[in-house]
Amino acid sequence: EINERQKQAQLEDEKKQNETAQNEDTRDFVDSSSKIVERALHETYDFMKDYTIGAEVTSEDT
Amino acid sequence: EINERQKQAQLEDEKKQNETAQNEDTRDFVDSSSKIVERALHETYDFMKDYTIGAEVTSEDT
Amino acid sequence: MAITQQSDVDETLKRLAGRKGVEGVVILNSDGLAIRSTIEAELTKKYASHVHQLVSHSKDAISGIDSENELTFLRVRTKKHELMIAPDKEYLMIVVQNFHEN
Amino acid sequence: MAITQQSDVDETLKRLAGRKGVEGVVILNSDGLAIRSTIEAELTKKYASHVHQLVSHSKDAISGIDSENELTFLRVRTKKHELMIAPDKEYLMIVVQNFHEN
Repeated sequence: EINERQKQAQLEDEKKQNETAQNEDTRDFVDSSSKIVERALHETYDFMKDYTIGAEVTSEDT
Repeated sequence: EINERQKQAQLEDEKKQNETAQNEDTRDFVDSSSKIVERALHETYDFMKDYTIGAEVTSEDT
Repeated sequence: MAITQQSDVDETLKRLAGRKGVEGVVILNSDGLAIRSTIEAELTKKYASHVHQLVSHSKDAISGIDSENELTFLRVRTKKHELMIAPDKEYLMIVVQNFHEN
Repeated sequence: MAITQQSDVDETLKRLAGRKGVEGVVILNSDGLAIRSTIEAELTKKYASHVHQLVSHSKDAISGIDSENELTFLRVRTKKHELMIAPDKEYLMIVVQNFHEN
Protein backbone atom coordinates (compact mmCIF):
# COMPACT_ATOMS: atom_id res chain seq x y z
CA GLU A 1 0.00 0.00 0.00
CA ILE A 2 2.81 2.37 0.87
CA ASN A 3 4.54 1.33 -2.35
CA GLU A 4 1.40 2.18 -4.28
CA ARG A 5 1.32 5.61 -2.72
CA GLN A 6 5.02 6.18 -3.48
CA LYS A 7 4.50 5.12 -7.07
CA GLN A 8 1.58 7.48 -7.36
CA ALA A 9 3.63 10.35 -5.92
CA GLN A 10 6.48 9.57 -8.31
CA LEU A 11 4.15 9.58 -11.30
CA GLU A 12 2.74 12.93 -10.30
CA ASP A 13 6.24 14.30 -9.87
CA GLU A 14 7.14 13.19 -13.38
CA LYS A 15 3.94 14.65 -14.74
CA LYS A 16 4.72 17.96 -13.05
CA GLN A 17 8.25 17.94 -14.42
CA ASN A 18 6.95 17.28 -17.93
CA GLU A 19 4.45 20.08 -17.59
CA THR A 20 7.11 22.45 -16.35
CA ALA A 21 9.39 21.58 -19.26
CA GLN A 22 6.53 22.04 -21.69
CA ASN A 23 5.57 25.32 -20.10
CA GLU A 24 9.14 26.52 -20.46
CA ASP A 25 9.10 25.55 -24.14
CA THR A 26 5.87 27.47 -24.63
CA ARG A 27 7.29 30.49 -22.82
CA ASP A 28 10.49 30.44 -24.87
CA PHE A 29 8.51 30.23 -28.08
CA VAL A 30 6.07 32.95 -27.12
CA ASP A 31 8.92 35.21 -26.02
CA SER A 32 10.92 34.91 -29.22
CA SER A 33 8.01 34.87 -31.65
CA SER A 34 6.30 37.82 -30.02
CA LYS A 35 9.55 39.77 -30.37
CA ILE A 36 9.63 38.97 -34.08
CA VAL A 37 6.03 40.06 -34.43
CA GLU A 38 6.64 43.26 -32.46
CA ARG A 39 9.40 44.11 -34.89
CA ALA A 40 7.16 43.34 -37.84
CA LEU A 41 4.47 45.58 -36.34
CA HIS A 42 6.99 48.41 -36.23
CA GLU A 43 7.33 48.38 -39.96
CA THR A 44 5.18 50.84 -41.75
CA TYR A 45 3.85 48.18 -44.11
CA ASP A 46 1.48 50.55 -45.84
CA PHE A 47 2.98 49.89 -49.24
CA MET A 48 -0.25 48.72 -50.79
CA LYS A 49 -2.35 51.58 -49.52
CA ASP A 50 -2.38 53.82 -52.57
CA TYR A 51 -0.58 52.07 -55.34
CA THR A 52 -3.78 52.16 -57.39
CA ILE A 53 -3.65 55.94 -57.63
CA GLY A 54 -0.19 55.61 -59.17
CA ALA A 55 1.90 57.04 -56.36
CA GLU A 56 5.51 57.27 -57.42
CA VAL A 57 8.29 55.38 -55.73
CA THR A 58 11.77 56.82 -55.75
CA SER A 59 14.33 54.63 -57.35
CA GLU A 60 17.47 55.02 -55.29
CA ASP A 61 17.94 54.08 -51.67
CA THR A 62 19.54 51.56 -49.34
CA GLU B 1 -9.55 33.39 -103.57
CA ILE B 2 -9.80 37.02 -102.65
CA ASN B 3 -12.29 36.05 -99.96
CA GLU B 4 -9.78 33.58 -98.59
CA ARG B 5 -7.11 36.23 -98.44
CA GLN B 6 -9.48 38.68 -96.77
CA LYS B 7 -10.44 36.07 -94.21
CA GLN B 8 -6.79 35.37 -93.54
CA ALA B 9 -6.04 39.07 -93.09
CA GLN B 10 -9.01 39.43 -90.76
CA LEU B 11 -7.85 36.51 -88.64
CA GLU B 12 -4.39 37.98 -88.34
CA ASP B 13 -5.86 41.32 -87.37
CA GLU B 14 -7.85 39.67 -84.62
CA LYS B 15 -4.80 37.77 -83.46
CA LYS B 16 -2.83 40.98 -83.29
CA GLN B 17 -5.58 42.73 -81.39
CA ASN B 18 -5.71 39.88 -78.89
CA GLU B 19 -1.98 40.01 -78.46
CA THR B 20 -2.04 43.73 -77.95
CA ALA B 21 -4.80 43.44 -75.34
CA GLN B 22 -2.88 40.69 -73.58
CA ASN B 23 0.32 42.71 -73.69
CA GLU B 24 -1.51 45.65 -72.15
CA ASP B 25 -2.82 43.38 -69.39
CA THR B 26 0.68 42.14 -68.72
CA ARG B 27 2.03 45.68 -68.66
CA ASP B 28 -0.68 46.88 -66.29
CA PHE B 29 -0.02 43.96 -63.97
CA VAL B 30 3.75 44.37 -64.03
CA ASP B 31 3.41 48.11 -63.43
CA SER B 32 1.16 47.82 -60.40
CA SER B 33 2.77 44.77 -58.84
CA SER B 34 6.29 46.12 -59.26
CA LYS B 35 5.17 49.28 -57.45
CA ILE B 36 3.88 47.16 -54.56
CA VAL B 37 7.15 45.26 -54.46
CA GLU B 38 9.21 48.47 -54.62
CA ARG B 39 7.32 49.70 -51.58
CA ALA B 40 7.89 46.43 -49.79
CA LEU B 41 11.60 46.66 -50.59
CA HIS B 42 11.68 50.07 -48.92
CA GLU B 43 10.74 48.57 -45.62
CA THR B 44 13.60 47.75 -43.37
CA TYR B 45 12.34 44.21 -42.77
CA ASP B 46 15.27 43.28 -40.62
CA PHE B 47 13.10 42.37 -37.67
CA MET B 48 14.38 38.83 -37.45
CA LYS B 49 18.04 39.72 -37.62
CA ASP B 50 18.96 39.70 -33.95
CA TYR B 51 15.94 38.65 -32.00
CA THR B 52 17.90 35.69 -30.68
CA ILE B 53 20.26 37.95 -28.76
CA GLY B 54 17.23 39.38 -26.98
CA ALA B 55 17.26 42.89 -28.40
CA GLU B 56 14.60 44.98 -26.73
CA VAL B 57 11.66 46.42 -28.58
CA THR B 58 10.06 49.58 -27.30
CA SER B 59 6.40 49.21 -26.52
CA GLU B 60 4.82 52.46 -27.63
CA ASP B 61 4.60 53.76 -31.15
CA THR B 62 2.28 54.32 -34.06
CA MET C 1 -7.93 27.30 -24.93
CA ALA C 2 -6.67 25.82 -21.68
CA ILE C 3 -5.07 28.44 -19.50
CA THR C 4 -2.37 26.98 -17.27
CA GLN C 5 -0.36 28.70 -14.58
CA GLN C 6 2.01 30.43 -17.04
CA SER C 7 1.12 33.95 -16.13
CA ASP C 8 4.18 35.31 -17.97
CA VAL C 9 3.12 33.70 -21.25
CA ASP C 10 -0.37 35.05 -20.85
CA GLU C 11 0.94 38.48 -19.99
CA THR C 12 3.14 38.50 -23.09
CA LEU C 13 0.19 37.49 -25.25
CA LYS C 14 -2.09 40.03 -23.61
CA ARG C 15 0.44 42.76 -24.22
CA LEU C 16 0.85 41.73 -27.86
CA ALA C 17 -2.91 41.51 -28.36
CA GLY C 18 -3.26 44.98 -26.88
CA ARG C 19 -0.93 46.59 -29.42
CA LYS C 20 -2.41 49.05 -31.86
CA GLY C 21 -3.73 47.29 -34.93
CA VAL C 22 -3.58 43.80 -33.44
CA GLU C 23 -6.94 42.06 -33.60
CA GLY C 24 -5.88 38.83 -31.98
CA VAL C 25 -3.19 36.27 -31.22
CA VAL C 26 -3.46 32.50 -31.48
CA ILE C 27 -0.85 29.90 -30.47
CA LEU C 28 -1.05 26.45 -32.01
CA ASN C 29 0.80 23.33 -30.94
CA SER C 30 2.38 20.94 -33.43
CA ASP C 31 -0.93 19.10 -33.85
CA GLY C 32 -2.54 22.31 -35.02
CA LEU C 33 -4.57 22.73 -31.83
CA ALA C 34 -4.99 26.19 -30.36
CA ILE C 35 -3.42 26.20 -26.90
CA ARG C 36 -3.90 29.94 -26.43
CA SER C 37 -6.13 32.44 -28.15
CA THR C 38 -7.33 35.97 -27.60
CA ILE C 39 -10.11 35.64 -30.17
CA GLU C 40 -13.44 33.84 -29.99
CA ALA C 41 -13.54 30.04 -30.12
CA GLU C 42 -15.26 29.52 -33.46
CA LEU C 43 -12.93 31.84 -35.34
CA THR C 44 -9.93 30.44 -33.46
CA LYS C 45 -10.79 26.98 -34.80
CA LYS C 46 -10.94 28.29 -38.36
CA TYR C 47 -7.58 30.02 -38.03
CA ALA C 48 -6.10 26.94 -36.41
CA SER C 49 -7.05 24.50 -39.15
CA HIS C 50 -6.42 26.75 -42.15
CA VAL C 51 -3.18 28.33 -40.96
CA HIS C 52 -1.76 25.06 -39.69
CA GLN C 53 -2.30 23.59 -43.15
CA LEU C 54 -1.01 26.69 -44.92
CA VAL C 55 2.23 26.60 -42.94
CA SER C 56 2.67 22.95 -43.82
CA HIS C 57 2.15 23.80 -47.53
CA SER C 58 4.59 26.71 -47.23
CA LYS C 59 7.25 24.52 -45.66
CA ASP C 60 6.79 22.02 -48.49
CA ALA C 61 7.01 24.74 -51.13
CA ILE C 62 10.22 26.19 -49.69
CA SER C 63 11.97 22.85 -49.34
CA GLY C 64 10.63 21.85 -52.77
CA ILE C 65 12.40 24.83 -54.32
CA ASP C 66 15.59 24.29 -52.30
CA SER C 67 15.90 21.29 -50.01
CA GLU C 68 18.42 23.13 -47.83
CA ASN C 69 16.15 26.09 -47.21
CA GLU C 70 13.57 26.53 -44.47
CA LEU C 71 10.51 28.64 -43.72
CA THR C 72 10.99 31.16 -40.91
CA PHE C 73 8.13 33.67 -41.13
CA LEU C 74 5.04 34.23 -43.20
CA ARG C 75 3.06 37.39 -43.81
CA VAL C 76 -0.25 36.94 -45.54
CA ARG C 77 -1.77 40.20 -46.66
CA THR C 78 -5.50 40.13 -47.37
CA LYS C 79 -8.14 42.69 -48.30
CA LYS C 80 -9.29 42.85 -44.68
CA HIS C 81 -6.14 42.35 -42.64
CA GLU C 82 -2.70 40.83 -42.46
CA LEU C 83 -1.73 37.56 -40.85
CA MET C 84 1.72 37.34 -39.36
CA ILE C 85 2.73 33.75 -38.80
CA ALA C 86 5.77 32.66 -36.82
CA PRO C 87 6.33 28.91 -37.15
CA ASP C 88 8.54 26.71 -35.05
CA LYS C 89 9.02 22.97 -34.60
CA GLU C 90 6.70 22.79 -31.62
CA TYR C 91 4.47 25.81 -31.93
CA LEU C 92 3.07 28.37 -34.28
CA MET C 93 2.01 31.93 -33.54
CA ILE C 94 -0.68 33.68 -35.57
CA VAL C 95 -1.13 37.42 -35.18
CA VAL C 96 -4.09 39.01 -36.95
CA GLN C 97 -3.26 42.58 -37.79
CA ASN C 98 -5.92 45.08 -38.74
CA PHE C 99 -3.75 47.46 -40.77
CA HIS C 100 -6.62 49.86 -41.49
CA GLU C 101 -6.47 50.98 -37.88
CA ASN C 102 -2.72 51.30 -37.95
CA MET D 1 10.40 32.64 -71.22
CA ALA D 2 9.15 34.14 -74.49
CA ILE D 3 10.15 37.75 -74.86
CA THR D 4 7.63 39.70 -76.93
CA GLN D 5 7.81 43.28 -78.12
CA GLN D 6 6.82 44.75 -74.75
CA SER D 7 9.99 46.63 -74.11
CA ASP D 8 8.36 48.66 -71.31
CA VAL D 9 7.46 45.50 -69.37
CA ASP D 10 10.95 44.16 -69.78
CA GLU D 11 12.45 47.47 -68.73
CA THR D 12 10.32 47.55 -65.60
CA LEU D 13 11.37 44.01 -64.74
CA LYS D 14 15.01 44.73 -65.45
CA ARG D 15 14.89 47.77 -63.18
CA LEU D 16 13.23 45.76 -60.42
CA ALA D 17 15.70 42.91 -60.79
CA GLY D 18 18.54 45.41 -60.56
CA ARG D 19 17.46 46.77 -57.18
CA LYS D 20 19.70 46.14 -54.22
CA GLY D 21 18.91 42.81 -52.59
CA VAL D 22 16.77 41.53 -55.46
CA GLU D 23 17.99 38.17 -56.73
CA GLY D 24 15.37 37.69 -59.39
CA VAL D 25 11.87 38.33 -60.69
CA VAL D 26 9.50 35.79 -62.23
CA ILE D 27 6.08 36.45 -63.78
CA LEU D 28 3.62 33.58 -64.04
CA ASN D 29 0.39 33.46 -66.03
CA SER D 30 -2.81 31.96 -64.64
CA ASP D 31 -1.72 28.47 -65.72
CA GLY D 32 1.37 28.78 -63.56
CA LEU D 33 3.70 29.11 -66.53
CA ALA D 34 6.61 31.56 -66.34
CA ILE D 35 6.11 34.17 -69.07
CA ARG D 36 9.04 36.28 -67.88
CA SER D 37 12.01 35.48 -65.69
CA THR D 38 15.33 37.02 -64.79
CA ILE D 39 16.63 33.80 -63.23
CA GLU D 40 17.86 30.60 -64.83
CA ALA D 41 15.35 28.23 -66.45
CA GLU D 42 15.63 25.27 -64.10
CA LEU D 43 15.13 27.35 -60.96
CA THR D 44 12.40 29.37 -62.67
CA LYS D 45 10.45 26.15 -63.22
CA LYS D 46 10.77 25.22 -59.55
CA TYR D 47 9.57 28.62 -58.42
CA ALA D 48 6.75 28.52 -60.94
CA SER D 49 5.29 25.20 -59.84
CA HIS D 50 5.78 25.60 -56.08
CA VAL D 51 4.73 29.24 -55.80
CA HIS D 52 1.75 28.81 -58.09
CA GLN D 53 0.52 26.01 -55.86
CA LEU D 54 1.32 27.91 -52.67
CA VAL D 55 -0.70 30.92 -53.82
CA SER D 56 -3.60 28.64 -54.62
CA HIS D 57 -3.37 27.13 -51.10
CA SER D 58 -3.13 30.61 -49.58
CA LYS D 59 -6.22 31.81 -51.43
CA ASP D 60 -8.09 28.73 -50.19
CA ALA D 61 -6.94 29.31 -46.61
CA ILE D 62 -8.01 32.95 -46.62
CA SER D 63 -11.45 32.28 -48.11
CA GLY D 64 -11.80 29.26 -45.81
CA ILE D 65 -11.37 31.52 -42.78
CA ASP D 66 -13.65 34.23 -44.19
CA SER D 67 -15.44 33.69 -47.49
CA GLU D 68 -15.60 37.45 -48.07
CA ASN D 69 -11.89 37.96 -47.70
CA GLU D 70 -9.20 37.75 -50.39
CA LEU D 71 -5.44 37.29 -50.66
CA THR D 72 -3.59 40.39 -51.88
CA PHE D 73 0.11 39.85 -51.10
CA LEU D 74 2.32 37.19 -49.63
CA ARG D 75 5.75 37.46 -48.01
CA VAL D 76 7.50 34.21 -47.35
CA ARG D 77 10.55 34.62 -45.19
CA THR D 78 13.07 31.78 -45.30
CA LYS D 79 16.50 31.11 -43.85
CA LYS D 80 18.11 32.08 -47.15
CA HIS D 81 15.89 34.80 -48.56
CA GLU D 82 12.43 36.27 -48.75
CA LEU D 83 9.86 35.70 -51.45
CA MET D 84 7.51 38.55 -52.19
CA ILE D 85 4.50 37.34 -54.11
CA ALA D 86 1.95 39.63 -55.75
CA PRO D 87 -1.02 37.63 -57.04
CA ASP D 88 -3.67 38.76 -59.45
CA LYS D 89 -6.46 37.06 -61.43
CA GLU D 90 -4.33 36.76 -64.58
CA TYR D 91 -0.77 36.93 -63.35
CA LEU D 92 1.51 36.44 -60.42
CA MET D 93 4.81 38.18 -59.65
CA ILE D 94 7.51 36.50 -57.59
CA VAL D 95 10.42 38.58 -56.33
CA VAL D 96 13.27 36.76 -54.63
CA GLN D 97 14.91 39.06 -52.13
CA ASN D 98 18.30 38.35 -50.67
CA PHE D 99 17.98 40.27 -47.41
CA HIS D 100 21.50 39.44 -46.24
CA GLU D 101 22.85 41.84 -48.82
CA ASN D 102 20.35 44.51 -47.93
